[in-house]
Amino acid sequence: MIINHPLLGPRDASEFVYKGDASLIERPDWQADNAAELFHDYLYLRDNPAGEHQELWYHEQGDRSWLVVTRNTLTHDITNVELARDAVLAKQAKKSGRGEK
Amino acid sequence: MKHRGLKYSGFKVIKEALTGHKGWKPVWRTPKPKKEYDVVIVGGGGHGLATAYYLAKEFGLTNVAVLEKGWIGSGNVGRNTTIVRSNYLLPGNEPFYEFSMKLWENLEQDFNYNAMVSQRGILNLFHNDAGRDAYARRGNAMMLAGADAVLLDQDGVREMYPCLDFENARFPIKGGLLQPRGGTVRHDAVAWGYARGADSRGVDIIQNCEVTGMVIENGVCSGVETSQGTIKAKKVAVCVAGSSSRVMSMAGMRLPIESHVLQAFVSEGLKPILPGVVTFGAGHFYVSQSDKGGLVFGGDIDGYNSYAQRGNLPVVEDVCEGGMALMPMIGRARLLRMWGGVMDMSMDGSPFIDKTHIDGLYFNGGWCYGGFKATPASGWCYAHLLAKDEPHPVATEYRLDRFQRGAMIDEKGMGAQPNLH
Amino acid sequence: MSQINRIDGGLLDRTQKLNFTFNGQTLEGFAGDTLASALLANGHKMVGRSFKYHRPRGIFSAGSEEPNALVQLRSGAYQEPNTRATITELFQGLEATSQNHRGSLKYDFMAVNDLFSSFLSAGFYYKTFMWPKAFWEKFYEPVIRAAAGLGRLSGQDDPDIYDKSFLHCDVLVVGAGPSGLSAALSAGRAGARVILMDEDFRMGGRLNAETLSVNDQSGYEWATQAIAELSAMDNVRLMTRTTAYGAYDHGIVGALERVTDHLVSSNNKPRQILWRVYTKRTILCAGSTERPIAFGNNDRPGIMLAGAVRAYVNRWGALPGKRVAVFTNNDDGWRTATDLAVKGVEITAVIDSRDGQPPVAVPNGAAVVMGGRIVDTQGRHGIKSITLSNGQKIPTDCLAVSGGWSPNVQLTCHQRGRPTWREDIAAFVPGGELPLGMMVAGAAAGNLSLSSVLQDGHNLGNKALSDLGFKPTTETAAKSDEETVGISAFWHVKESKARAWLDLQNDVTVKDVKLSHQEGFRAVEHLKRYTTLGMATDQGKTANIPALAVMAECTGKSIPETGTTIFRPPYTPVAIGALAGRARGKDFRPSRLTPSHSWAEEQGAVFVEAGMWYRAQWFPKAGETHWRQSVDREVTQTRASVGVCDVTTLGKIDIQGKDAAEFLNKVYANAFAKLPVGKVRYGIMLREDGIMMDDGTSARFAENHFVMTTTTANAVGVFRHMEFCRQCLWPNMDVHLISSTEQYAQFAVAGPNARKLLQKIVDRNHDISNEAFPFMACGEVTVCGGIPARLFRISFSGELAYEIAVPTRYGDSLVRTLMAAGEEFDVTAYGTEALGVMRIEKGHAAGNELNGQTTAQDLGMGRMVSKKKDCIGNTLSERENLNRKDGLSLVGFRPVNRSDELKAGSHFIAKGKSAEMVNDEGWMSSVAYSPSLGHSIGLGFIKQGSERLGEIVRATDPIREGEIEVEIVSAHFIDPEGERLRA
Amino acid sequence: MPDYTLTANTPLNGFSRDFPGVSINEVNDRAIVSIVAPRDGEKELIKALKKSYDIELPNAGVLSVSAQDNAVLFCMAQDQYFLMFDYTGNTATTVVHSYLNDTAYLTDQSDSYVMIRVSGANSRCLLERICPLDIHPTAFPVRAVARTIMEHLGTTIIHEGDDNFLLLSARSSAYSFLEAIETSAKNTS
Repeated sequence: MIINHPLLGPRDASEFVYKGDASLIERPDWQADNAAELFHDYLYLRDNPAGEHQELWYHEQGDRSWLVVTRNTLTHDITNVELARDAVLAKQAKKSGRGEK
Repeated sequence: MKHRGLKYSGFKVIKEALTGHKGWKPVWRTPKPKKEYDVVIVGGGGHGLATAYYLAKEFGLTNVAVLEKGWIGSGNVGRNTTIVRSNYLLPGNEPFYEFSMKLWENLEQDFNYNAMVSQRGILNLFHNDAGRDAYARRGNAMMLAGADAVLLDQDGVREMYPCLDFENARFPIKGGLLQPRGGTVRHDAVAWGYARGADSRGVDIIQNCEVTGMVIENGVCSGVETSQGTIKAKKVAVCVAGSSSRVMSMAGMRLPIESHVLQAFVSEGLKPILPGVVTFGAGHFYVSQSDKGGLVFGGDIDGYNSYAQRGNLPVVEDVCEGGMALMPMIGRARLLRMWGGVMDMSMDGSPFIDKTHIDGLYFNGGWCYGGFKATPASGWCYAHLLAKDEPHPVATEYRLDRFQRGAMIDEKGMGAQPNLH
Repeated sequence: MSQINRIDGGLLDRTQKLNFTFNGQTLEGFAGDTLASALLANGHKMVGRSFKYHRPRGIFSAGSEEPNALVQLRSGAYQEPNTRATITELFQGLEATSQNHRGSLKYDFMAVNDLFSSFLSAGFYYKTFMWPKAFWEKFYEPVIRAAAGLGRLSGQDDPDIYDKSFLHCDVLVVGAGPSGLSAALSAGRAGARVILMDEDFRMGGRLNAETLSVNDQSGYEWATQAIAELSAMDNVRLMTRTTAYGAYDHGIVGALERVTDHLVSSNNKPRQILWRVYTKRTILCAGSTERPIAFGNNDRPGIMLAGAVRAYVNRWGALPGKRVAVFTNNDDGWRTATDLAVKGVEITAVIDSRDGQPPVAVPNGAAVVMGGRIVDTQGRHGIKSITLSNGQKIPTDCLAVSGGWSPNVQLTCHQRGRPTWREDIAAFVPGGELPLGMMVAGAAAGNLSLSSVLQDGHNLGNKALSDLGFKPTTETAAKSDEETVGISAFWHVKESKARAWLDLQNDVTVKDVKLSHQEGFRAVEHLKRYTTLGMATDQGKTANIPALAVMAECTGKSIPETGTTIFRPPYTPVAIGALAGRARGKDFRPSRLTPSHSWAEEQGAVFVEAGMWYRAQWFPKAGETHWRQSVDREVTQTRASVGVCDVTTLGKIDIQGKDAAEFLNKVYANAFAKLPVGKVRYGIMLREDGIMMDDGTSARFAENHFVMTTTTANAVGVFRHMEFCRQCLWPNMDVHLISSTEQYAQFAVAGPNARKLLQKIVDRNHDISNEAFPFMACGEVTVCGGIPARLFRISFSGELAYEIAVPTRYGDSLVRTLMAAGEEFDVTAYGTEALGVMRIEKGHAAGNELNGQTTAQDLGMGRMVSKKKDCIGNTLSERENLNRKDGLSLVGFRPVNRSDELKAGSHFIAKGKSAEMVNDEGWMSSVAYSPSLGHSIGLGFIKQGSERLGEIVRATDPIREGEIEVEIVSAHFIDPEGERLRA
Repeated sequence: MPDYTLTANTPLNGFSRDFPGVSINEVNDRAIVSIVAPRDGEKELIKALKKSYDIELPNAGVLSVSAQDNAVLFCMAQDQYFLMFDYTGNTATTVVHSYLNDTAYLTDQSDSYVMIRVSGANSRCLLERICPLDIHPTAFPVRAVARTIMEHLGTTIIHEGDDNFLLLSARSSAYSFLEAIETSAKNTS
């Protein structure tokens, strides 16, 4: 497979290490009342779709960035790649934006 | 229930040969689905067919249908490296796999079909003291559970497999854990044998019947929607490893499972050179030689979620690198065919056989890449659960809620990272 | 008599005679021959035996689809089983032997199987061999196994070397026949980076075997010209003897180049190279494969594909027979008759299954039977005659059969492509979703006439160019006369009573397919698995479609409704050695060497692999004959005075930033935020599931600067995890990570004289006295006159100990200096064994305890897990099963009988309980002989261990037939108060 | 005079060997310092780099080149740069700190790598065997830089000049890395 790194261009997937579903970037609040349940669902439950999947890849043999890759698990087609940090910051901005309203 | 099918025997083969093979009947019927069954098993793979067989044979439940989306045996029972073994470590696992091993040992006489159960031994190599200690711990656990295990030193390994690289290896072989009763089984025949045994006891095996939805009302599951219409059932037993998440999502469930691709490989046919199964711990490689002469081998999963039933080159190379590091005599053997299967990789590497929170809906899955050797026990224990609504004594730990309780069964100690199990 | 069947013509170099042997008989051929063409030229028809019935087998095809002519090539360790004679280039001294027979090729004892063939029907073995039960493994299976397989591996290490490589291009053209050459020409002329590869040793494809003309010259002359033009282009790379064997995700193609297989010896160069091709566009020009027609006894030597017969005559000047008959269902079969007749070969008959008129002029003297059927053939070791359905018998020594051509769609199916049926050519053509960037041209796409093939290749070359933004040139495609390609599907002769073969190698006949249908194995995959159809070394290239047609007939469905089997890589088999490349022996994986490696080697150290690292395990001294002597001495000397150990392999992570302390507070389970500058703290790191991930220390060198150490085994994983935390969980923190594992050589200096030793090399302006530099202090110092160093007062051994780090370039020098400076203290170097002994004596957990299954609580460090802060793993570490009252805990063990040896891996059973799993209470994780205590000691996990100190339990070890009584004791065998390390 | 002195060695003891069409040489006169701007401190760093080295922060994949100490600057991670320059002393960070002051977090990496220069007409052919990246001049021109994996080893490749590549890989596996290169040279010559 080839992952089109947003900064470095297309790179062979063998430079990367796979982690799993990109929802792992959304770690629950440890002080929530149902923190135990939230952490269980966060760590263990997966949508595991047959189709488009957002997932985390780490460019270990490259620039050490964590990426959120949108890849189809049936065809392996990759339709989007972004830096995980950007994805997290965007989610945070969205959340705090909503919070203000 | 009486066996109403044709009895197979050497005599029968000779008789048919002399009369033009006109007497052979279809190994299973092609029935139309009834409106309702006591149990509908979703998934006509090894585990589903075994479940049907034991439901009929051991628990007297014959108003049973097995629904298969494609052709029976098209799942992982039809695409694996045929290894059977019970060399597990943890108390949640070892008794179950040893139960399975014992069922394998009597399977052919039991279902009157030669699945070529061949106990040629499985040898796991170790390369350092820590590896030896870990295998001693495991071997002892196996023996405490009534299984067989032998700890070999380097000479012991050399005697069995003189053609391994002992002299020049990057990771020298120091010894191995041998389970003499481990071995291989002709995988397709397992599906066909169970299908034949179940069919002859009245189970309806329905191919080309895809489940498209679950009939669930008020927390009770009462049947399935299929490409051949709605089929009612007192109990719906899902058994579709590889597609578990897809099917259970029809019941609104998320599972502690990811689907990954595991590749397997076979070489051209060769005269016998490997007596048993060998696994190479320092690389990612395990191998056996089939009765037809092909070297059947594999390694790690590709490592990313996939439903594609095909893998990529890096893992092919990685596996062959392990092969050449272990046994440099295979360099001139040619790889004939490679394929991929979709694995239910669970969050601790161990499976599930459990009721769900929906009444009447049962789940069996999460076998990672070890489902084949579990086939008989999985079928038996699932049948036990379906028939009696309580888990079989050797399968009490395979619960869906074990992560909530912190009761993981993590043989490899990799944590909630399915691609590492 | 040599080369009795050699005729004029062909693309051979007749000035180069080559001698070779077949089954020990010396024969002669020419450069340009394949083994098959040379065998035919020498009149050899029978070259092997079939898999199951051991029927005589000859040469069937002229290419990689060959199911029959498999030989054992070369000898000794170079022996290469199952080699296709049809693609083996002849070389001087080539040795080939036939395979799969007992006795001679001609008189094979196993041929008795053929007499019992009716008992050996499809799947017969599933129905028998079950009684008595023990007989399967003891008798039946060994017999079956001994008979199985074809060729033989030597059992010796493969003496050749292999290599792998990467290629990048704009356009990859697979196949250098007419369409491939056209495609490469149009893409190459426009300046794209083009790779053209072909499995043959001569490019040109069918043009080399046909008499058709292109641009008013002979086909192969045009091909030669095209190849010359292409090889003059800098942007085009031509690769012969190279098979594109697999299409992988995102346009990656795997290819195998056979570099030296056509040479007597590899001469220390790689025998084969595995190429990974990264291409933007692939134009598949893989041509098509002719398929046979099934009829009675259609497997005899001398029965060949019609296209192969004329290839041998046209390209190789080798006559497959002197009196040739043709059986065809299409116009192409007639070309064999015509071409051979031109060469003066006698054509005895042309049997065309179609009714009507012959499509071309009938060769002189040939009987023509339109609407004809062959029902049987005769000839024990080679065909002698054929019998037609009307009873007519026609003598012939070669029967050329054509059942039409199947496009080579394999690569299009390696991903999601599923071929579609084209009734007009009675064949599957590429369909469905092709691999990324792949286009198919020529015969592979179902264009079967030469003129259309040339045009198609040209067009797709241009299409690739415009896709990629290149401007095509104005050149046009090469031209050829339009030939006729009519076909009417005809698969097997129903009138045949005798067995009619579909899969020649695996002996699958029409009857087997019918039986498979009768027994319910009707899905294509069931058919394949039940009969073994298409599972031979040729993967059914010539067999699958006719078999599918027979099944379709049985079910009353059409061929496309019946389906097609899925083609999987590789296109043709690939040597495992090539897929492994260089990775074997010591080169299997890279080696990491510690800075003291050369020095340790000089000391005669014994090394052990620790992951990729080689570490000194112990340092034998003169007179020490057993490893225990060395290790005991190293421990004793260290505890008595001072020892030095290379600990460079521990992971080191440089952590900087304003939020570095807070970051550590989140990744470690214990508190770190308030660690003072100049201090080190032991830290435990959990996974998010609450299980121990790693332990180590972190030293605070400045307010915003920490240096973390990890275990050797987890160095990479911990770094990756921390980058995940930093980038994905807390991206707003000012914290930065960089590995400095390689930057520093680090040595533990341990023992009562450690300080004294260090004081000799640490520059005097740095006070390292106990007061100025107490236990758990850290700081930057200089050594040996200004060399920068880092000093940590930490102890794994339990002794007064330091770790000192210098830039790696000084590592070798530092160990020599420490040993020299320590001479007065009788310093010893110690290896990983002594390190292990001392940590067990001290009760420190290591890899055997941190095995991914244990919690901080199990390790006796539960209270370190902070509940007052957010850190990885603390929430889920609170789950009930991880906090059971009867949970495991790490304790020490000693043998009740002190002379007993403890064994790691033993399980604990309470006294009086039986040794079975329900009574299993835990296991021994690490053991050592303690020279300090004079007996064996161990660490292990046992239920409620910390509450059971003093209790005696059984350590049972059935796998080594041992069981001893052990006492549960504190894990701190040495200096439980920790006085030594604070000294 | 201290009682003891330490002598430095290089990862490959100054290895140098010629093959037909290609030379393989260890490089050991360059220091490497990792430079990271504190969060929100990039502007200051850019200013300091401009002032001292007259150099820009490079985009990923290309070198910035300075006349000062023959320094080159390239991006190793999202916000992390390597400054490589002529220096053989022990305190490379001190040198860089004297230019950049506290505008960046500095980490000495000089001893972390083996540096091997592969040069000559056959160098691309050699590298094709182990380098998965497209290093054709159209795709990887002079001054291009990338980190990738070669024979299981993380490697940074810098296109220094025509047919001239500098490779950086971990110091501890220097001999394995050298073997990968030498084997490639043997197999392609």
